[in-house]
Amino acid sequence: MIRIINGEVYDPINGINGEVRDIFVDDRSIAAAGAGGTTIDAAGMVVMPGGIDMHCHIAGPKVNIARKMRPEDHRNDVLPRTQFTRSGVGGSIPSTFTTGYRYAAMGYTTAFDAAVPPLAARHAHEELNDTPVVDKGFYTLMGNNEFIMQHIASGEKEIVRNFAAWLLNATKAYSIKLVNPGGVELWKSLGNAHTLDDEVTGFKVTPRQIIQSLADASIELNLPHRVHIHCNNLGIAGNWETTLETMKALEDRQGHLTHIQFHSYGGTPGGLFHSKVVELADYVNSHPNLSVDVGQVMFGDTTSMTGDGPLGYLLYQVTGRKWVNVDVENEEGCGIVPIEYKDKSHVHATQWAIGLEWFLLVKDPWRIALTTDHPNGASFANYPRIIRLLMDRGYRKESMQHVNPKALADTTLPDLDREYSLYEIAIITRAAPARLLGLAKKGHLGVGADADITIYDKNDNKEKMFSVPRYVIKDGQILVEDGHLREDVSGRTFYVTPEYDLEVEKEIRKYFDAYYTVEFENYPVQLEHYLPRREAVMCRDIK
Amino acid sequence: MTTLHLKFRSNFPLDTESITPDQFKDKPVSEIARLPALLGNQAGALGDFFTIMDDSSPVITLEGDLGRVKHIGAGMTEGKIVIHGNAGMHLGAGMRGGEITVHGDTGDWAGAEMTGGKIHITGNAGHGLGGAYRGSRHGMNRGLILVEGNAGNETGALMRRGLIVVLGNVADFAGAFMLAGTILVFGKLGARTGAGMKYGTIVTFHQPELLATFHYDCVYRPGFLSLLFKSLRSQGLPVEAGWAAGSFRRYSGDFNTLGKGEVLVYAQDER
Amino acid sequence: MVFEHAVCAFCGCVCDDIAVTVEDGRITQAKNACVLGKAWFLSHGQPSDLPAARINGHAVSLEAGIDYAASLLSQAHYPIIYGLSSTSCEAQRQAIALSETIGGNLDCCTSVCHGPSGMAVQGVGEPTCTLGEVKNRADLLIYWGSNPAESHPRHMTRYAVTPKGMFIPNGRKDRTVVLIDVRPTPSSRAADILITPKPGKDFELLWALRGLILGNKIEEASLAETGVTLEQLTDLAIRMKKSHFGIIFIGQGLTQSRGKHLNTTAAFMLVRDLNRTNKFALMPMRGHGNVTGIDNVLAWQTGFPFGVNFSKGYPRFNPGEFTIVDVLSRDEADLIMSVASDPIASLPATARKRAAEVPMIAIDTHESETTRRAQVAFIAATAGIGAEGTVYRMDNVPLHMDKILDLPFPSDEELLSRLHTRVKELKS
Amino acid sequence: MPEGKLTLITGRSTRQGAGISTGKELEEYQTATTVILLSPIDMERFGLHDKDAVRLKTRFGSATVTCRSGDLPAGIAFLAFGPAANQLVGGDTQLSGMPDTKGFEIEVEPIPA
Repeated sequence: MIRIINGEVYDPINGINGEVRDIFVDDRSIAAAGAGGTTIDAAGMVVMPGGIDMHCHIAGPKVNIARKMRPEDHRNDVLPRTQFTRSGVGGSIPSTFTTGYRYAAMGYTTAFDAAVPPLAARHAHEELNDTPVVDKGFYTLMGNNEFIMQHIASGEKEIVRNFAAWLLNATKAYSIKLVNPGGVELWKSLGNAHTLDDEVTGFKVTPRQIIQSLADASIELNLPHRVHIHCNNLGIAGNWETTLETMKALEDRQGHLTHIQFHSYGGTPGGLFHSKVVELADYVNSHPNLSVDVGQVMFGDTTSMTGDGPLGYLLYQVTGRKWVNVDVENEEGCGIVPIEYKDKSHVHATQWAIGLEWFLLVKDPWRIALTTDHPNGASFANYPRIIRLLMDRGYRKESMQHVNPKALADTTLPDLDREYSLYEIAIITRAAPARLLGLAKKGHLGVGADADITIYDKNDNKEKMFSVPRYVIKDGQILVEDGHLREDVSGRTFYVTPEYDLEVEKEIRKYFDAYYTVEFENYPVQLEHYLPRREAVMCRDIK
Repeated sequence: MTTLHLKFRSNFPLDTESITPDQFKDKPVSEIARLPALLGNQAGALGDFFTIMDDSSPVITLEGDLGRVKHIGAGMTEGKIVIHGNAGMHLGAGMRGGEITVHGDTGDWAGAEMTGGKIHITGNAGHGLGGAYRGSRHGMNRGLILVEGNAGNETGALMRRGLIVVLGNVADFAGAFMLAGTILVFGKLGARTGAGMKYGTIVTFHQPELLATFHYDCVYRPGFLSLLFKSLRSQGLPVEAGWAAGSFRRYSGDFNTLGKGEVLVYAQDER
Repeated sequence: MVFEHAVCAFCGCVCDDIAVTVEDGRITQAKNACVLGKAWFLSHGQPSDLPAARINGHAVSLEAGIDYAASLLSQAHYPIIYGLSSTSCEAQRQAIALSETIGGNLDCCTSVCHGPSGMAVQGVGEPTCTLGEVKNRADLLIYWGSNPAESHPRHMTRYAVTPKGMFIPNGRKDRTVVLIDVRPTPSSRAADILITPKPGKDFELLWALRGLILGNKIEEASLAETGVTLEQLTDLAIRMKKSHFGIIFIGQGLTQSRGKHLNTTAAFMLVRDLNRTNKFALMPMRGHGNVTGIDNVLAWQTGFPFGVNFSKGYPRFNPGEFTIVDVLSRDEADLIMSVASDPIASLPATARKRAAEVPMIAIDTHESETTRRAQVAFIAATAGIGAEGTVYRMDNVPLHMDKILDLPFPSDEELLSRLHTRVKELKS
Repeated sequence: MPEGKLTLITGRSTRQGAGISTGKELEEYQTATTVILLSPIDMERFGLHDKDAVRLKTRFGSATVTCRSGDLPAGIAFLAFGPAANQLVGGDTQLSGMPDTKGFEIEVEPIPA
C-alpha cells in the first residue's frame, strides 16, 4: 500500500484538473482508499499518470542495425552498471537496458515500437524483453505486404481481414501499421508511390485501396488501436496534398496519422518547404475520426530509421552519410541514415516550427499525442524541452531567435500565443495516447487503473520539472526517486488476439511454400517463450 | 612539473586518461597520486602504479616501459609531456593542444581524431596514426604528427586538416578517405595509398603503386612544398637541399570520390 | 518419432525444413539436411558418456565445476569470454551479463569471420535484404571470395540460385551467377561466369569496378596486377547495370585477405553506388549457426556488435583492441572462457600461445582441443538439439529452435546463468 | 613468385566443416586439415608427388603437412582451416580483429622421405 497525499493531481480521463487529493495504491493498482504502508507527502508536487509514448523506434531489426552502424553515437554517452542496473550506452539509439531506464527516469512507463516487419517479430520481442521497467508492444507492418496486396486486387476483403488477424496473432503485435503503403513495394525496383492512385507494379492495387482495406480490417477486427498510418511522400515538399488525400480516403473510418509533422509540407518536390499545418489541422479539427502524433523535430544529431525504404535513400542523397537499406521478403523494407538537424537550415527550422504549429493548432488535445518519432525527429530525451516549448510562450519566442528567420516567417508559429496547461500536457502525454491505444488501465489514476504514477516537483522551468521526476511508481512499486532508479523490474508486453477463419491458413501456407524462405510452421512467435510477461488486450466493439 | 616512473610491469593494459597537463595543473603530488587509473579491470590511482616526483621542470615526464599504458595525453589542451620509453595505444588521441614527445615506439591510434597540438615520435608508430575511430566522420583535424620511424595501416585515414610527417615507411591505406590535410612520407608507401581521398595531399619520394582511380597529370614544382621543406629543415629534419626546388609527378584522385586529392611523387627518386 | 521443420543451426543458412528422426534416444536421420547439417544433427544427437564437468581432466560434480570456474572468473583482471556462435541467443544473453559482472572482454567468432563486414557497415552503411528477396527477385548473383558449395551447401539450392520465385518464374534459367575467387572451387561448377583475380587484389578490383560503375576512366594497365582484364571487368559492370535485382554475397575471401574491413567497405560502396540506377544488395555469408545472433544480442544490450570490453563497468568497442586475437596475441588476457567454440584449434599460433599460459574454462557440446586443455571443462546440451532457443540466420531472420532430444547435459544458458549467480555471490 | 615461396589461402572445406561436428580427433578431419593443395606446376617445381611431406614456414611458425596436386593457379596453395594452418598465421590484425589468414606468403620445404 502506498498513499500519495497532498499532491496536485492531473488526471484528465477522470476530469481531475489540479485538485489536491490523495491517491491510494494497493498492490499493482489504484485503490479507492487504504491505510498503512508507505506515505508520500506530495505537497507542492504534481501527480500524473505515467507517461505513454505511442510511437517510437526502440526494438527490432531496424533499430538494431542502426545501433551496429553507429559506434560513434554510443561511445560518448555511456552508462556504467550499478549494483542493480545493467550497463549500456545512450545516444540517439540507446541499448535496450538504457532505453527502459531512461524512459522510466523521465516518468514514462509505457512505450510502443511503431514499425516491426512481421518476419522479424521474434527479434522485436527479444529486444522488448531486454527493455526494462516500461510496459510495451509494437505495431506490425502490413502496408506493403504482397499477400495482402494480391487479395485486395482480387477483391477478397474477407481473406485480407483474416490474414491481418492471422498475422497479428502470429507476430503477437498490437496493431496494424502502414508505412508508405505501396511505395515500399515499388522501392524494391527503385520506384515509389507519389499519389494515392499510383498503381503498385505487379499487384494492380493503389495506396488508396491499401489504406481503405486495412482501415476496414482494423475496425472489423475491433482492434483496440485502429490503423496506424505513415503516409506516402514523407519528407517531400508538397506532400501535404497526399496527407490530406489520405485523411479523406479514410472517410469516416477511424485512423491515426503518425509523425504528421513530416507530412505537412507545401512547396514543390525537391524545393524548399513551407508549412501547410493550418489547412491540415483544420481538417483534423473538423473530423473526430482522425488522430495524430506529431513527430517533433529538435535540433542536433540523431538517426533516421524508417520502414520507408525510398525515404531512407532520399535522406542518404541529401546528407551523403552512411546508409542502410533492408528489403524484407514479401513484406516490407527499411532505411537508416544518421542526420543532424541544424537550426540555421531552412528545411530543418521549418520542420521544427511545423511540429510546434501542430501542437498549437489542433484544438482537441485528445486527438494529438506528443512524440518525436524517436529517434527520427529527435531522441525521446527531448520530451521535457518540448513540454517547455508548449507551456512557456516566452521560452518559445526566445528559442525562435536562434532558428532560421526566413523559415519561421513562412509559418504561423510566431503568431501563436497558446500555452499548454499541465492538464493539457497530461492529456497529450498520458490520457490521449492511452485512449487512442484503447488501454483502459493506462493513462489515468481512477480506481482499478495500473498504478503507474509520476510525481514532479513543481518548477517554473518546465523542462527541469519534467526531466527529473521526484518519484516514479510503476505497477505500484516506487522505482525512481529524484531521477535515480532504485530497482530494476520488467514490464509486460501488450498484444492482441483477434479471431479469424482458420480456413485462411491454407491460402497462407501455399503462399509460404512458394515465396517465403522460412517454413509456415516456424513463422509464428511462440507466446510462452517470447512473451514471458504479457497482457492480451481484448478486441471488442468500442462503439 | 612532475615525473612519473612506472613502478612495475604488468601484462594488463593500464588505462590512464588522467595523465595530462590539464589534470595535473596546480595539483600537489599527493593529489596527482590520487587521480584515477585502471589496471585491467581494477580501479586504482596513479600513485599505485607510478612513483611520482615533483621537479622544477614545466613538463610531465614519464619513464619506464609504458607500452601497455593507454590514453597518455588523450584530450590534452596545453602543456608538454615527454615519454622516455614506449607508449601504449591512444597516445594523444583527441588532443586539442600542447605537445607530446615519445622517445620510443607508440601503439595504435596515436593522435587519432586530434584537433590540435603536436606529437613527436622518435621510434615507430602503430596503425591508425592520426586516424579515425570506427564510425567517426573524420580522423585528425588540425595539428602536427612527426614520426621518425615507420607507421602502420590507415595512417591519416579520414584526415580533415593538419600534417603528418613520417621519415620511415608507411603501410597500407595511407590517407584513406582523407578529406584534406597533408601526409609527407620520406620512405615507402604500402598499397592503396589515398583510397577514397576527396581533397588533401600525399607526398612521397618513392613511386607508390596507385589505384586505377588515380590519374597522372604532370610534373611540376609545387610552391607550398618548398615552404614546408624549409620549415621541416629548420626543425632539424633530414630534408635534402634539392627537394625544396625539386619537381614532383602529380597524380590526382581518388576519382571514385571526387578526384580533388593529389599524390605527389618526387621526380628524381631513382636515388 | 519425426520432427518436421526442425531448424539446423550449423551454418548461417539456418535451414528450417529439416525432418529429424529420433529413435531410442538418438537422432538417426536428418532429411533435407546438407552434408554439414547431417553431420551436425547425427553427431550431436547421440548419447554421450562424457562427464558434465571436469577439473584438470578429472570428472567432478557440476556444482564443484561451477564453484571452481566461478572463483577463477571472479578473480580475473582481464578475462575474455569468447565464442558464442554455436549457441542460442538465450545463452548469449547470459554470457554478456556474466562478462559485465566480471568486467571482462567479450568477443565472438564474428571477429574472425565477418567482423570486417560489420566494420564496413560502421563506415558506409549496408544495402541488403533477406534471402527471400533473392529467391523472389535476384537475376544477377555474384559470390565474391565465397565458396558456398563447401561452406553453406544449401545456399544456392534453397535460397539463391535454383529456386523459382515470384519474379523469377524459371528459377536458375532466369539468373546469372558470377563467381569471383582466387582459385577454382566446387562452387565454380554452379557459375555462369568465373573471374579469378590474384590473391590480395580484391580491393584493387572492387575499386576499379566501382570506377567503371561511376563512369570513370579505367586503364587496362592499371589492372595488370589484379589478374583480371578490363574486358572481363567491363562485362561484369555491364551485367550489373543491366540487372533488375543484383546481389553480391561476400565471403571470407574479402574479410580475411589484405585490406579486410576496407575490402568489405569497397564492396559496400560499390553496391551503394549501383543503387543510383539499379536495385542492388549485398549480404555477408555469415558462417557458424548463430554468429549473427551474438552480433544482434550484443548490439541491443551493449550498442556494439562484437569485441566489447567491460573493464570500466560500461561497454567499450574497438576492433584490434578488445578482439580475441589481439587480446591474446598481446598477452593481455589472464583468463579465457570459451563457449560453444574451439579457440585452441581455431586461433592463430600467437593467440594460442597465451591461451596455453593462462587458466581456461571451456563450455562445449563435445570434446575438443579446448575442452581437453581447459582447467574447467563443461559439456553442454547442443542448442537446437538438446536445448531450445533462438537463432538468427545470416540475413538477421530470427527462428526458434525446439528441443528435439533429452541430452544428459545442461544447456549453455543454464550453465552460464548458474556461473553468473555464483560469481555474483563470490563478488558480494 | 620467389624460389621456394607460395601464396597460401586457408579456408573452409566440406570435410573440415563436417569434422567440426563428427570430431576433430577423427582421421578424416586430421587429413582434411593437414593436406595442402598445390598446382601441378608447383608440384613439379618442388619435385613433389601426392602424399609427400612438406614443411611450411612463415615468420610466425611452421607446420608439417602432406601435399596433393589440385586445380589451382601456379603460385597458390590451399590448406583447410585447422591447427596446421593456424601455426602459420600472425597476430597483427591491423585494427580489424582479423588475422591475415588468406593470401600470405609461405616457404615450402620438401621433406625427403
